[in-house]
Amino acid sequence: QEPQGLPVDVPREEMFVVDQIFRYGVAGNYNIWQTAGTTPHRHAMMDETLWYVDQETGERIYGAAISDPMYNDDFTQMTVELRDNLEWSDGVPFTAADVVYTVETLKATPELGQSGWHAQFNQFVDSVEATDDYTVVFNLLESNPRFHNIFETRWNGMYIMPKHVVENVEGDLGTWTNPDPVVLGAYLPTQYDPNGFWELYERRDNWETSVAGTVIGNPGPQYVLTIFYGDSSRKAIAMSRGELDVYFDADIEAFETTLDTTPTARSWYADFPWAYPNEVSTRQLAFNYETQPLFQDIKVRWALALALNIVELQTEYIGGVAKVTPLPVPATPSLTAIYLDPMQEWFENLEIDLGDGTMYKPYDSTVPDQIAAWAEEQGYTVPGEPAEVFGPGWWKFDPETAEILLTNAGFSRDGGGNWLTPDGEPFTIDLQSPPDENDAFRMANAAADMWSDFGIDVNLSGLERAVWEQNYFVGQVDVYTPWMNFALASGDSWPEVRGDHPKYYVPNGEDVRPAGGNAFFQGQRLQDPQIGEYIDAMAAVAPDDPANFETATEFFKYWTENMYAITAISFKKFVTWDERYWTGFPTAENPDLMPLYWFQGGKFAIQSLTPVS
Amino acid sequence: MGQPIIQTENLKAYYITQAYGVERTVQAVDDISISINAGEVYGIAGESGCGKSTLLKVLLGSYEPPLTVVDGSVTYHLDDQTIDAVNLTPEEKRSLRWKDISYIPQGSMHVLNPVRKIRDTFHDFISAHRNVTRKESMKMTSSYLRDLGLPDKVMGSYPHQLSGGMRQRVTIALATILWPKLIFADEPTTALDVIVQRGVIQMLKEVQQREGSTLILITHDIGVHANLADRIAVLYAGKLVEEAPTRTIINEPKHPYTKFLIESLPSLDGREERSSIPGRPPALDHPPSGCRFHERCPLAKDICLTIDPEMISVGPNHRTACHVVAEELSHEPAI
Amino acid sequence: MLTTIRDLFRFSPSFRLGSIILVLAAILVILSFLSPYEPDDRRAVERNEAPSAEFWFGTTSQGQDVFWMLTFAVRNTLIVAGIAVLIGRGIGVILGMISGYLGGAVDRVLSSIVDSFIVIPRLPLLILIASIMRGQMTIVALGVLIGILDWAYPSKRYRSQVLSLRERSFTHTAIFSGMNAWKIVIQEHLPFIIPFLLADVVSGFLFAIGIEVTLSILGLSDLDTQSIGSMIYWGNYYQSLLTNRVWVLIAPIGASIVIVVGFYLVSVGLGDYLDPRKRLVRLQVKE
Amino acid sequence: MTLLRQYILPRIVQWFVVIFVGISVTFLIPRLSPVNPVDQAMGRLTSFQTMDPEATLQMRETLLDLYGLDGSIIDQYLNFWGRLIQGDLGPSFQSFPTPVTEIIGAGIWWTIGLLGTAILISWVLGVVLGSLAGYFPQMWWSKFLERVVITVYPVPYYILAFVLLMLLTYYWPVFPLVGGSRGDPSFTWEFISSVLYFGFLPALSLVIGGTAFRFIMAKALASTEITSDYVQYAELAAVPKRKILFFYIIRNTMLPQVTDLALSLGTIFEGALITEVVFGYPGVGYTLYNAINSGDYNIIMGITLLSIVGIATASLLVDLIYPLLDPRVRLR
Amino acid sequence: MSQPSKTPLLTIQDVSKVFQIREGFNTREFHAVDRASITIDADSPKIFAIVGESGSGKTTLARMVLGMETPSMGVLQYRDRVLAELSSKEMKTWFYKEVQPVFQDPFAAFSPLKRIDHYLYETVRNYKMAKRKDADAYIDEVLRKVGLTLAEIKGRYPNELSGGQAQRVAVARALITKPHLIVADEPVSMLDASLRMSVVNMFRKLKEENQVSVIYITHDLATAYYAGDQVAVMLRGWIVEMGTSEQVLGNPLHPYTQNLKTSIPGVNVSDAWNEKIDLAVVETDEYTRTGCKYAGRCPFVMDKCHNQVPPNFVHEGRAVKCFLYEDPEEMAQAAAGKSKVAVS
Ligand SMILES: Nc1ncnc2c1ncn2[C@@H]1O[C@H](COP(=O)(O)OP(=O)(O)OP(=O)(O)O)[C@@H](O)[C@H]1O
Ligand SMILES: Nc1ncnc2c1ncn2[C@@H]1O[C@H](COP(=O)(O)OP(=O)(O)OP(=O)(O)O)[C@@H](O)[C@H]1O
Ligand SMILES: [Mg+2]
Ligand SMILES: [Mg+2]
Repeated sequence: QEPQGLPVDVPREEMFVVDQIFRYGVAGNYNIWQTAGTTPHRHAMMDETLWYVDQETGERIYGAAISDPMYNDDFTQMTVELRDNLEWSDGVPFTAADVVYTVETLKATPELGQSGWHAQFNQFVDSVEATDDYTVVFNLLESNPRFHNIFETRWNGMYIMPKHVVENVEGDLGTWTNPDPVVLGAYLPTQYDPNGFWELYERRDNWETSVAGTVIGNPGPQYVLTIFYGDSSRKAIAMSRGELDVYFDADIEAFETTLDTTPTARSWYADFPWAYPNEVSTRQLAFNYETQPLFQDIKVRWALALALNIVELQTEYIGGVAKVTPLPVPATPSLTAIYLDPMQEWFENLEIDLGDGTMYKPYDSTVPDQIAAWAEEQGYTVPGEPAEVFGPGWWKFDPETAEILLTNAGFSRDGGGNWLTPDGEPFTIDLQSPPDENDAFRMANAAADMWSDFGIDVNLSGLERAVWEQNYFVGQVDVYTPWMNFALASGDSWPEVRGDHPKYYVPNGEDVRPAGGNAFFQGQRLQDPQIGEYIDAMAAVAPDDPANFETATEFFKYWTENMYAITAISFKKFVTWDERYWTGFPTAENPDLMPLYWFQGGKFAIQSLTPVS
Repeated sequence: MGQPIIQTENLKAYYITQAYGVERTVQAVDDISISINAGEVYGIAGESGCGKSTLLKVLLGSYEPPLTVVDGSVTYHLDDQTIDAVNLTPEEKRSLRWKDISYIPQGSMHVLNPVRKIRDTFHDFISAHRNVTRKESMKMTSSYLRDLGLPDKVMGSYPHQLSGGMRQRVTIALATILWPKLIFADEPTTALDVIVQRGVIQMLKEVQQREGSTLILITHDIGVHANLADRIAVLYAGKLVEEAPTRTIINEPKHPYTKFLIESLPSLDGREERSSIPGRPPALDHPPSGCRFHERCPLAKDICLTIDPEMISVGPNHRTACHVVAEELSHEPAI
Repeated sequence: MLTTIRDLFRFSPSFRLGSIILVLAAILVILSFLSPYEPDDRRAVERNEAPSAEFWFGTTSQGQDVFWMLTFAVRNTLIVAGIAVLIGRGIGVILGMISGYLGGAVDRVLSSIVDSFIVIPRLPLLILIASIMRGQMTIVALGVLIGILDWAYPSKRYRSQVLSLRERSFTHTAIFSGMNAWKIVIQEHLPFIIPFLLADVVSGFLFAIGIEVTLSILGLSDLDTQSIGSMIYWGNYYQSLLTNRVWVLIAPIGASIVIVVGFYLVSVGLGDYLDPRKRLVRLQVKE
Repeated sequence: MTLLRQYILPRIVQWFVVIFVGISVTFLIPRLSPVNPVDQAMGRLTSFQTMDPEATLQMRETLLDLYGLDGSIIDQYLNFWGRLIQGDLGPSFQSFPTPVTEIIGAGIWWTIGLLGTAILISWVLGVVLGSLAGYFPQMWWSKFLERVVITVYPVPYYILAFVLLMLLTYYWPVFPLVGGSRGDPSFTWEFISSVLYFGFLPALSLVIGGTAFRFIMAKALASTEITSDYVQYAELAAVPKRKILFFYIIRNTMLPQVTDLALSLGTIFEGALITEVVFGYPGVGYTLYNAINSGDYNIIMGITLLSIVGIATASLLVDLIYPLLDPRVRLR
Repeated sequence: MSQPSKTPLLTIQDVSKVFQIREGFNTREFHAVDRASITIDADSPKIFAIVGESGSGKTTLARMVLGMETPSMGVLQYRDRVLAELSSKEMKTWFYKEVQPVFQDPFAAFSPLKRIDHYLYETVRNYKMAKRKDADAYIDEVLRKVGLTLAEIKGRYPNELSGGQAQRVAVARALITKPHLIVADEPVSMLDASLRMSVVNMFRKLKEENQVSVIYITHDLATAYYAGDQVAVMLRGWIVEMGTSEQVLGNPLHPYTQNLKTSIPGVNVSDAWNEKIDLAVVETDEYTRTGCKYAGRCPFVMDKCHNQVPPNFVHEGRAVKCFLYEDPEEMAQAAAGKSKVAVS
């Protein structure tokens, strides 16, 4: 059955069709150093940086570099050694001159504003030089043990320019569109839809001299088509028609439909709980401390946490497919090892003051077992230890204790059982969540239902993404559902939490974005100097210094005791693929690579594919 | 004068309507028997609303519910054939129309398609009945129009570009271009000014005389009848009240209603006060009993209130339906 | 009045069917006040139940009874459409008639305003305004917004109607009877406009319901208030088509169609009644 | 001459006024939006890293400058007209620095092609079927058609489109899900047939909706038209029905409908926003939708401007050509 | 011929109305009324008939008299006031009270959706002709003047009345304000012959009994002669002959008037009917003709008729616009006058 609906004329069995996660606003512009150049997929297919971090393991994969970053003692100089066997797609060898040229060009050209590299190079880099063809030395303006983060990919890392091409560009680099890209990645764009619905890549002839080619050693598909179908139902339909090999994420209904209609389709696990659970991020119910000053009382925050039934939330609302986590750190294998496992005992012993001197242990380590029991009841098999599959544990569902906490905070119930604030007003919470962010919205639904059951008047609004953002940017919300992440896959916390520093505080009513910092966090309008101290302490040490992890752990404990935001679950992604035409995509049985193919590091997953026939 | 070409026997045609539960029967043509001869001009006169148009619709065989023929018959005698005009099939109508029977309507402004040139309208009408090319129909049209004294310019004009008189004459030409034997004209001159009216009457006469067609002419204007008609029938409230040759009607009307009609005609002969008919015509859904004119008749007697007068002959070719006349007649010695 | 309705009911099949539909809609609206559930209750009943004697229209994956949801949805959608139609036709009739009757400079000014309005693309503008107002978009605001954007075309139509009515002799009779412009427009001309108004009200309803649905689908209206649009939005959101729970979508879609058809039929019946001899035929054809 | 002075000139002046007002309104409205393209871009550029306040401020300045959003609204407005007169619609914000003209250019032909064809087809179909139904109101097929239309007409367009999409891409997967064509544009049968194939579903949805609307209008007009004296007279004279239908009924009901046609062709530029979003069709409607969501004023302005000029010009043309279409028109 | 003792009731002085017609992309100007002058004096009520074939500008003239149309040139004066100078308030409170219309089609003159008495009550109320409670009596009184009673028409819709009745109501409505001038534009042309006389008779009666002057517009010479004291004959905007009705219609001078007269379809058929008559093909062609507008179909046409506009000659006590009645003396005067006019 030759699929009819694909927009390109390429043999289907030579082409891997990828769900393009959004429609490109600008097509055919390959100058991705420009401000508007954010292009998932493209950077994975075409671009190269120095290092990749595996989301699963937290391990570093060498990209264009062949060494770790080497710092001098006071972190004012960083040296990198590069691979010597790489070529650009036009056959010109890749050398240190390319890296030096890229850094200098970005530093000099404000119009090339992608990811703030221009700003950061100007802040940190004094000079950069190639000491030989394959060694680059960065001389920094100030001590910075994490300078290499610019070149180390979680989502993206600084894209290296082909010096021999860019230096010959006439005119303004800010408006140059790089019409015939020369790339270091394994794929070259050959056709695109001027309207941004799809883009076709062809593997370059000398793919073996690309990073992914070198690392994986497998040719991968001859063609890769990225195509934007729209919402999850349409992706599910496309896959059932054999016109889509992998999609990014879907709601559980669409995913189940895919399983029903496409026998060859699967996700990370071959069976329940299917979804890839290890993307490095978590979901919160975040308080805005200024629209609702009552949240400033820790008892209120804990009461709200204890009024949530995490098991029901994770099963009934999320379908049992995500890991629970009590920290704003996801329960990925590497981060579990670094933080969650070592803190297990602390969790178990954590006691909180109910406000009347009574101490209470809120932690419940049986949560994963309860979820596993539910799964079995549904007829699913749990693939492994419950704690491995469903996360470490969470807070007890304990409305009675929550009741005590609220009462001690001065709240009371009216005749109908509804909570009144200490002022005697009904306790209402304006909870906002964007429906297009599936897990967040369902989590919000669960919270709304459970808090309502508990007697709080919760007003849940499902808002279109841009509005929802706008509302918490300026502080028109009581509780919102951001996704926060307090540690990189490597375990280093500072790059993720630096924006939570109180110096970025913006009062309610003002837009948080112009202030810099981390908008998700700033929306809380939290200004705790203690947090600033932890962050400053982390900044001073190298990311792999044990002191770094210790400080981070202390910070997480402090954060947790205070219940500054309720973290519920880790990210999960129904990255779903169809094995009709291609196999070799990473799976739970074959977890060496992460499947997040739209990240810059997704190139490795694509490179590992082999045709079925 | 020739053979009868169209005849009705006790024709009754009623409008039977039903709207929102109210049923209404309008006895617009009630028990009319007439016989029209080939080659004559037969005038039908009467006040507004007395059923002239209705009679004509039935004679023409062009009516739809709510108008229904409840009784009586209409017969054509065409080419030695006798045709029942009440029960014609659409195909039969189609084949009779324009070739044998034609119709000149009132209100020429609205009868001509406003967005079609005159010559195209002619072509539409001709080609519907004759197998002609456009060229042939053009030729026919222009020679016919020339014969009738209409300028060539007319052919390429749109209706609105013509003066009212021209339009009416074009319409007559359109109705008669295929030389029908029977021409019906319903108020062809009403609301036209006198000069145009004269032109139209002249033209009708010409068309009628050319091929000796039969013309059935409806108008409430006795003056027009006087100039055209050979015989006149006077209707009142759905009934035939008098019928006679034109001269006879004008010079010696018998029925009081006819007398009124003739007398009320103003002229340039004098300015002395002229009377008009008192009262107004009755509504035909509940017509008065007896003689329908009795309410307005100065001579009305008791018998008129109850008994419907019969048609009686009062002279050669002269019939009328009036108790008073009948009574007078019965007192006079028979001729 | 009452006899008119009775007669219409008896003798106009379209009015009969239409009014039965509208009465059913009205009953739904009234029922919404008697609903056993709050409009925003979730998990109130079994989830994903197909229609049955207990759940007439089935239940959603959120555990809502579709029937009772529909009562709220119909009520709110009718409020949106009602406000929109009232405002849109109100402005349209008043401006159109004034502009047509007074003519001259007033007409020129009003006509250029109308023309400028007609030229502005409506749907994009609505989406734009809705996206500006997102978050604050209540059903009343939505109704007002739709109404404000949907008067220019009707107004143009009414203007041309009045222009032709103004030339008819009875208008002159009215003028010489000493009536002022306002009286003439209201007493003499408005009755002729009413059949058009009726038809226009139907298309206004159609437009408003369509926009309500469209904005909901695009996520730009108040998704937390039950309405036909938001029911469809959530039905889609929870993939009721893919997962074969079509009843969740059929209820609101069916309701919107049936209600508009109801209005249409009633307007046809009323129009026929108001215009038994199709007098308006002449009115429209005249140059 | 008097015609020029009394009729054509005022109409052209009105054309300018209407366009000026329309454009000014659409200039202003997006600027009331809290969605600010600069902050939007900032959010996008910094979403994966934290930047220092100084760096952030500097970036903001750069962006304001690049986007031409510095200065007061009045300055921006004057600038805008200055550029517009030179045919410059500025760069897109979302896709900086791609010029808006280029982005619109990429979608406009798809939209024109899709809507143009759909509008024409549905207009012809609607007029012919509607007039037929109005001419033969008693026929079974006429009643049947009317019932179908009355049922289809009130279906909100989105629903119609969505149901068609589900039916013909999922339950019975015969049409493509997304896109406008296959392969590189060329004058080959392959490419052209792919355009037809990809455009079929969206066009079908538009044709169904459009035909229903036009059918109702045409039927109403035709049923008044058949009571006109000239139709009745032609009927009486047994002029063939076909001729009466086309040259008497349709020809006379044409005028208002031609006006409608011209106006709906004028609205082409705003694109069939919903159609394109539902069917993933690569036209300007979709572009406009994205632009509205991301606060990309320049694109919004560009498309509305085209649309305004399109509608205004269409109605200007209709007014000017009217006398050619209707021999009766007289000047007041 | 007579010296009015006071200001005339109505003075129409050199009044013209110019219309533009559009033909494709061209426009053409024509004078629907072309320098018409009429004076109706106020001594005693008169019926002033204006006759002429269709499209001769009668209605346009009437509309100007009624203030429904403003003249392009010339002056209209009612009593001592120039119409153009009246404020719209004066129009309403004074002029409309003095001058009232009767329209051609009695059914079109009333909204089919309104009861016919509605207009009567409105007129009474708006001109404050009677107190509210006296309105019925007042209306009944006026209706009786036209041979109707309130009881007969109250609550009826126009289509429930006969044409004659409806037209009587129209006249009654006009009489409510006690006007001094009624402008009746073809009040009988839509009525059938048997009703015509009743309406025309009514005008005669009103003139006598209510001291109302009537401008009676018609193309029907017989009723004009019957009812009119004075007659003006219009041809394509011109007044071609004007005088007492005995003079003008009894013994028409202008070939056009003669044509009109012979065209009356009398009971006694005249010989003239055997002559073919010419009709204008396109009426605006005659309007824009240079020279005499009748030249195209005049049996007595002379060369100069084609390029010279005939002046008004006074002949046998009336004005005639035709070169047949030219006398040398007057011609000299006219020539002088014409050269002035020709500048325009
Ligand atoms: N379609 C109809 N439905 C009901 N009654 C009708 C209809 N048409 C005519 N009538 C009634 O039938 C009667 C006769 O009408 P008809 O048109 O034949 O009169 P007429 O003599 O031609 O009058 P006119 O001189 O006004 O044309 C009138 O009372 C009229 O009201
Ligand atoms: N508003 C107008 N615009 C253009 N032309 C007009 C207008 N009103 C009247 N005319 C033209 O002016 C001429 C005189 O018209 P008018 O109605 O005064 O004639 P009339 O003598 O009353 O004719 P009838 O006997 O047909 O009523 C006609 O050719 C008419 O078409
Ligand atoms: Mg008749
Ligand atoms: Mg007139």
